[in-house]
Amino acid sequence: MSELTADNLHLWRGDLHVLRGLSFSLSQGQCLQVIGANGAGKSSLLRALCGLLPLESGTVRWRGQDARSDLPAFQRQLAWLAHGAGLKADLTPIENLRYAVGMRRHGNDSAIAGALDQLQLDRDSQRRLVRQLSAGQQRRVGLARVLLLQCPLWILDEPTSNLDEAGQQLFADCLQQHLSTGGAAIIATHQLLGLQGTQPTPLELH
Amino acid sequence: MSWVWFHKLGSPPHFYRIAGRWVRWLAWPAVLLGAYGLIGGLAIAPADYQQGEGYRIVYVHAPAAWLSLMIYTTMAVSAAVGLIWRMNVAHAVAASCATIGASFTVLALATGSLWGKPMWGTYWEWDPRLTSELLLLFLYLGYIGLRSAIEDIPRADRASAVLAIVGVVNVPIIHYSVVWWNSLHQVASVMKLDRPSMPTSMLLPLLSMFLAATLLFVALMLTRARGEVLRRERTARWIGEALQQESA
Amino acid sequence: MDITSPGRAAALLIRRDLRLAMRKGGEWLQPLLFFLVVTTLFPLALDPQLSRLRDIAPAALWVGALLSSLLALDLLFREDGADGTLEQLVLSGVPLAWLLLAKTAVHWLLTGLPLVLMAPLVSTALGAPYAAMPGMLAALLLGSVALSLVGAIGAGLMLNVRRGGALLALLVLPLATPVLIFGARATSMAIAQQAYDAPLYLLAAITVLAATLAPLAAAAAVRIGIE
Amino acid sequence: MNWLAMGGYAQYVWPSYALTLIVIALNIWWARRSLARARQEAHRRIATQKERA
Repeated sequence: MSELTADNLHLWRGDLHVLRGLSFSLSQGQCLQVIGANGAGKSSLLRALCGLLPLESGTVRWRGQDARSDLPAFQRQLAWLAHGAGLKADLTPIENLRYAVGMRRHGNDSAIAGALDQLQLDRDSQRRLVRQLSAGQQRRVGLARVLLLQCPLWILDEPTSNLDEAGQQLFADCLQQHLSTGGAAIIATHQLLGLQGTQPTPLELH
Repeated sequence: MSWVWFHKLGSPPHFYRIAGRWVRWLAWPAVLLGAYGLIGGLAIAPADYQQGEGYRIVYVHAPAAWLSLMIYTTMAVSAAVGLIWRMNVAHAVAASCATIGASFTVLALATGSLWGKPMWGTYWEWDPRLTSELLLLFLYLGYIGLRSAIEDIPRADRASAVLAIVGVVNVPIIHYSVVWWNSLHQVASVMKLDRPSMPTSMLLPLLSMFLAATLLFVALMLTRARGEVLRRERTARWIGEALQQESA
Repeated sequence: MDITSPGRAAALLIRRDLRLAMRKGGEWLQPLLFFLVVTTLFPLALDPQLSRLRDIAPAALWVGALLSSLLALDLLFREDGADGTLEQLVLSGVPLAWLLLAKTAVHWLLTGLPLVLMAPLVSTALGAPYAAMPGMLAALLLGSVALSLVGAIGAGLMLNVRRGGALLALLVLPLATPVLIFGARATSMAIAQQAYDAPLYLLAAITVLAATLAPLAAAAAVRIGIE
Repeated sequence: MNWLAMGGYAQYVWPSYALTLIVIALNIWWARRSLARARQEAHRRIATQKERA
């Protein structure tokens, strides 16, 4: 039984019909890669799946149940990484993660430091204000949040943007690990995800 | 099942046709009742023993004040229906109410102050009713302002719906705060509206003016709502036929 | 899955906002300074005679409080909306109304409370007798809470809307008039050493109503605002 | 024609009725214009959709 199914999604942005009856399903261990030209509605689709953007019509089911019937319960199952950093500029990465992850589950500082180490953010940067970090480093903090939330479903918008070569490889490993433990992911990106095992299934938006 | 009409009205093509018919059916009674009210109010009804002929302004002031409040409530209810059941037609109705309601609120304020001059000696008196009417106008302007500040129609619908609902909850609170505030400072200057006994020759024209005003509002609102429904309709084929049918 | 309870999530959010405010102190002082400036305008516009000033002291205090709380609303959601953290709050699974109540509480703590603490100084400058202080403080305390709560709805509605300071005022001020009426009335009765409990009770009723309903409306507004 | 004088209140009664007629006429004109404009927009949209389809 698939984790997430979407059928006949319709969405407009202004008078642009961005999602025209889109349907797909996503099962455990599967990664869906959303591709399409700029403005084809990739971000809108992801935000609609998260429940941030209301769909004009169509349903999203999570493990067989309509997501909208109990939206908070569904939203607790997913980790959303937007195009922007999603971090407070005047807090350090550790503080950001302590609050962001703490909202959802009892995190502790060692787990946070562990995740940041896993994403190779040096200890010194972990204590500097996010405002002083590079875009790539901020991206790694965002990815650390996704790791720490330990959710079955990842919905990521351009996760590898601003990441260097090493960063992209790190992300690929995290994604691989997530999928192998039965997680699912929907990722909007043009870059190759560099997965070893099963390749991501493309979802074309035109 | 009694809810059928509710769902049928909810479907844009059906609403577009029905509203068109209703506008024609309502226009005539509104004109007739209005004419009777005007003639009755201006000519037939006797002068008021205290205010003399000046009292005849009530035949336009009272219906306008009634409309300003009734329209805001209608707007809030249809906004709530639109928000809860996600019905575009309800949002279209709410969008159509705003400017009509604001215009009649201005009319109520203008006729109220014109009526106040002979009675109080000044054009503006911080009378509880007039002050509430002024604050109601600000609520309308806030609604219209917010709606025009958001380009995306569905989002403007939902955001202004929240404001309309918050507003309608506040209307009674604002009114009674103003009445309380006014009662402290000076003798309540009761506008000659809620008089115990009104001779029927005075009352009938007033009632027909109320009815005419309400029918006029519904006709005006439905006309605009038909347009608003078209603006919210995405790609439905029915628009094509509906427009051909009309222009044919 | 050890899910965070709403209570703990709210506490975390309050700690986060307080820490943030500590780091950007200056910004949070502006509403208080604005209040001081506005209330000093009134004597300049009238005349320095304290007995005359006493009559307009309630108006100066409360119009000043209303406008400065309006000014402070910008600090409530705008930055969180811009950097994407507001979205994360909406997705946290914790009831959004509850989180927004916590955010509004911090916002009041940083912009409403300082104003109340400054009011005795300002009101004495406007000729209010010392005996009027308790009544005035109680009214301003209740009123500023209600203003922050009602203001949060306006701030939510104005998310991602073109810079509309005046529109925010047009949305919030009509809703704030009952607070102004009862608050100013309680203050002027306190100054005149009359029994001020009637308007105070009415003001308290409005504050309680705002505390229960306003966060729900603010949550609806924010959900729409971040689309 | 002292009826026109309205017992001395003519300067208040007649302007009130005039204002009422103005507001009604304005609303009627507004409503019809907004419907007509919406129809034009709908026509244009259908035309562009036909092209694109």
